[in-house]
Amino acid sequence: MNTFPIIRVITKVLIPYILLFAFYVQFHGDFGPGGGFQAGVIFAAALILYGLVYGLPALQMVAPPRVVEKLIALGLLIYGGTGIACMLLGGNFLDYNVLEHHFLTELPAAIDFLPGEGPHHFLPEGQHLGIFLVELGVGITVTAVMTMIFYAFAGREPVA
Amino acid sequence: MTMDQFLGLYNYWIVIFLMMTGFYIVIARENLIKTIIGLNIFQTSVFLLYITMGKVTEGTAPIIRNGGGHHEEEHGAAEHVGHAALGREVELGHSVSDVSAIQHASYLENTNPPASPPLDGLADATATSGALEQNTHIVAEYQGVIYSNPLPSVLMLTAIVVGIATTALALALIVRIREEYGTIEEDEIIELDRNS
Amino acid sequence: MMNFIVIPILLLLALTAVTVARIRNLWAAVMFTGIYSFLGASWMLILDAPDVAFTEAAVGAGISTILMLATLSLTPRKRHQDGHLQSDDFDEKPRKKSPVWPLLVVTITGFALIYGTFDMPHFGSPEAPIQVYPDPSFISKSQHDMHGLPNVVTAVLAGYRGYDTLGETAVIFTAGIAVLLILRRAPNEGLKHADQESEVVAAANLINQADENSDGELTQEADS
Amino acid sequence: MLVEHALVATAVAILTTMTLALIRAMLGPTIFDRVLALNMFGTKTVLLICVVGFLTERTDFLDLALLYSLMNFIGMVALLRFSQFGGFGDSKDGSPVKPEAQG
Repeated sequence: MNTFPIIRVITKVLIPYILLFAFYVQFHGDFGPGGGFQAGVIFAAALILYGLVYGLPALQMVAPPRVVEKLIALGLLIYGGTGIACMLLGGNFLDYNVLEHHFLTELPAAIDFLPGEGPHHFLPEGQHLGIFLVELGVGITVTAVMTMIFYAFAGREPVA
Repeated sequence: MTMDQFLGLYNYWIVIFLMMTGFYIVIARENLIKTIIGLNIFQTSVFLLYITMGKVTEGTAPIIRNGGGHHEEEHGAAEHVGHAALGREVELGHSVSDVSAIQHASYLENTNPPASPPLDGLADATATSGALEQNTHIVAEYQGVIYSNPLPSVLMLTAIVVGIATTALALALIVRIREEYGTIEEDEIIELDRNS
Repeated sequence: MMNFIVIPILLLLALTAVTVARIRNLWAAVMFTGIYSFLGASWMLILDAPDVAFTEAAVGAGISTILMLATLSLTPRKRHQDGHLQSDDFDEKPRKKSPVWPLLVVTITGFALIYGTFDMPHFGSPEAPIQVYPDPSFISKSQHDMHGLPNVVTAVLAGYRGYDTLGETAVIFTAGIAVLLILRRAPNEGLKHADQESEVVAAANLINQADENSDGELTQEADS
Repeated sequence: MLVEHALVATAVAILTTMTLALIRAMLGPTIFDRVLALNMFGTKTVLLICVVGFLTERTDFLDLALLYSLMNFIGMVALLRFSQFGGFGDSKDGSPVKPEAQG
């Protein structure tokens, strides 16, 4: 695609915004439309766009397959790990209620430098924290799976 | 066939038409990629069928309008959100100024007098849902706003992503078939199998 | 009022679906599948399912199109010697058998389904079973349980149905692994064929690379 | 009420344009007709989403319009790249493996 400067420039300008949008969808998914699935797909789409325009080797330098294939498992692990953590804290599997008042929200007043009524003002807890973690896991898995599938297809040598 | 029936059912008919188009592609076409495309169309029409069933007249999307993660409200006012404002039998069709007179019947059999719900965004929904006066006791309603059913959305959300994953798997198999047989036409593949 | 918007969208959807069924060029069929996804997602938005519309637009019009095109580039009818591809390399083979039987099957099935819809609750009816069971107050309940999380879809997806979503994530994980297992190794590596036959294939491939003549026929002979 | 009527009229006009674009995409003799028609169709979908958002008074769904335009762009790049180079694979230096005949 070296002969198409307009597409190259536009892509380069656009990709940060697509990634930002993916993060927005991921972390704002509890409040508006969106969530882990959608964010993962959008994030992967941004990576794939980079691969389409700048070539597969360039993309594989940004997101090495060796790393991405580990992320596939990591996402599922975060999801399952949230459930296990809930069990360790005394609840049932994926019972987020036990995540209420976790250690970050119980910070002593001495290091409570954030405005508002303490750090808990900003930190998710309970159901919010559980859903946040679970969606994060889903997002990571979906991103990694979609990217790896693109690698598998685009990296395939055509046969006669 | 009455007009009422047509207006009530034409959504389903279009969905069935789309479904049958996908079905036709699957059974009539011999190109494997085309078959997958037909399967995708079929799949999407099933999503549409589910989503159609979840819609309520005059309802809005199941994302709470005045929500937004107000933390103080959660902790300070969780009680009244949880108990007082859970009215199900709301006499809609009142004018906006009558909102405080809306009669709440808490599903928790809580006989406390209702705290007045936030007024923003209540106005238009209350005004537009007059048509539902007889039926309001059963729809999913919260703070005077009617919401469509979120359950079909949830089911279809996961189904879409699983669908793309399985589609990718099918496409990978097609690539392998092309490499082994040299064709992706079903009849040629069967022919090659028969001759081997 | 909304019908003025919904009915044209539905007609466009039907038109696109029929076009996909009729068109022989697979490139164009993939393109129309993207259009179909966009239209379907627009309708989902009107039907109060913005989350699903979000997913459908991202998946159907973005990733799905790219994957189909990637598959298409690996499966042309035949690859010419100099590597050039013509646009008709991605056409379906002209069909010989008549479409009467499939049409008949599809029509009968379709009418059976339409007959079934006469018993269905009308569109948007608040008395439909889906609106009554389970207890429709669960939107309010979720507001209570989730401390005011506005998106009920997310609440149900990750909260109430957390096990289900874990399963779905596992399905995606498994599908991804399966695709990698299928496509990662080189085309002729690890075949379970008789050794001689695969050697013949390899030899034919070597000849093809040197030979200027039609390679497709040679490979096919070697395969069969 | 007047605003609502105006929005519905806008939506109907957009849908008419979408229909015309779809017909062009169906008839389109060359690839470029189809690609242009598809691009226009995607843009009109974005507009339709905005109009529907205002009509149903859920303007927080304008996120969706953003997503649609992004996906339209990505899909368009993929389609054009495919029609130009016939594949997504690349050689090491980043240049396409197979130049494609025009058509």
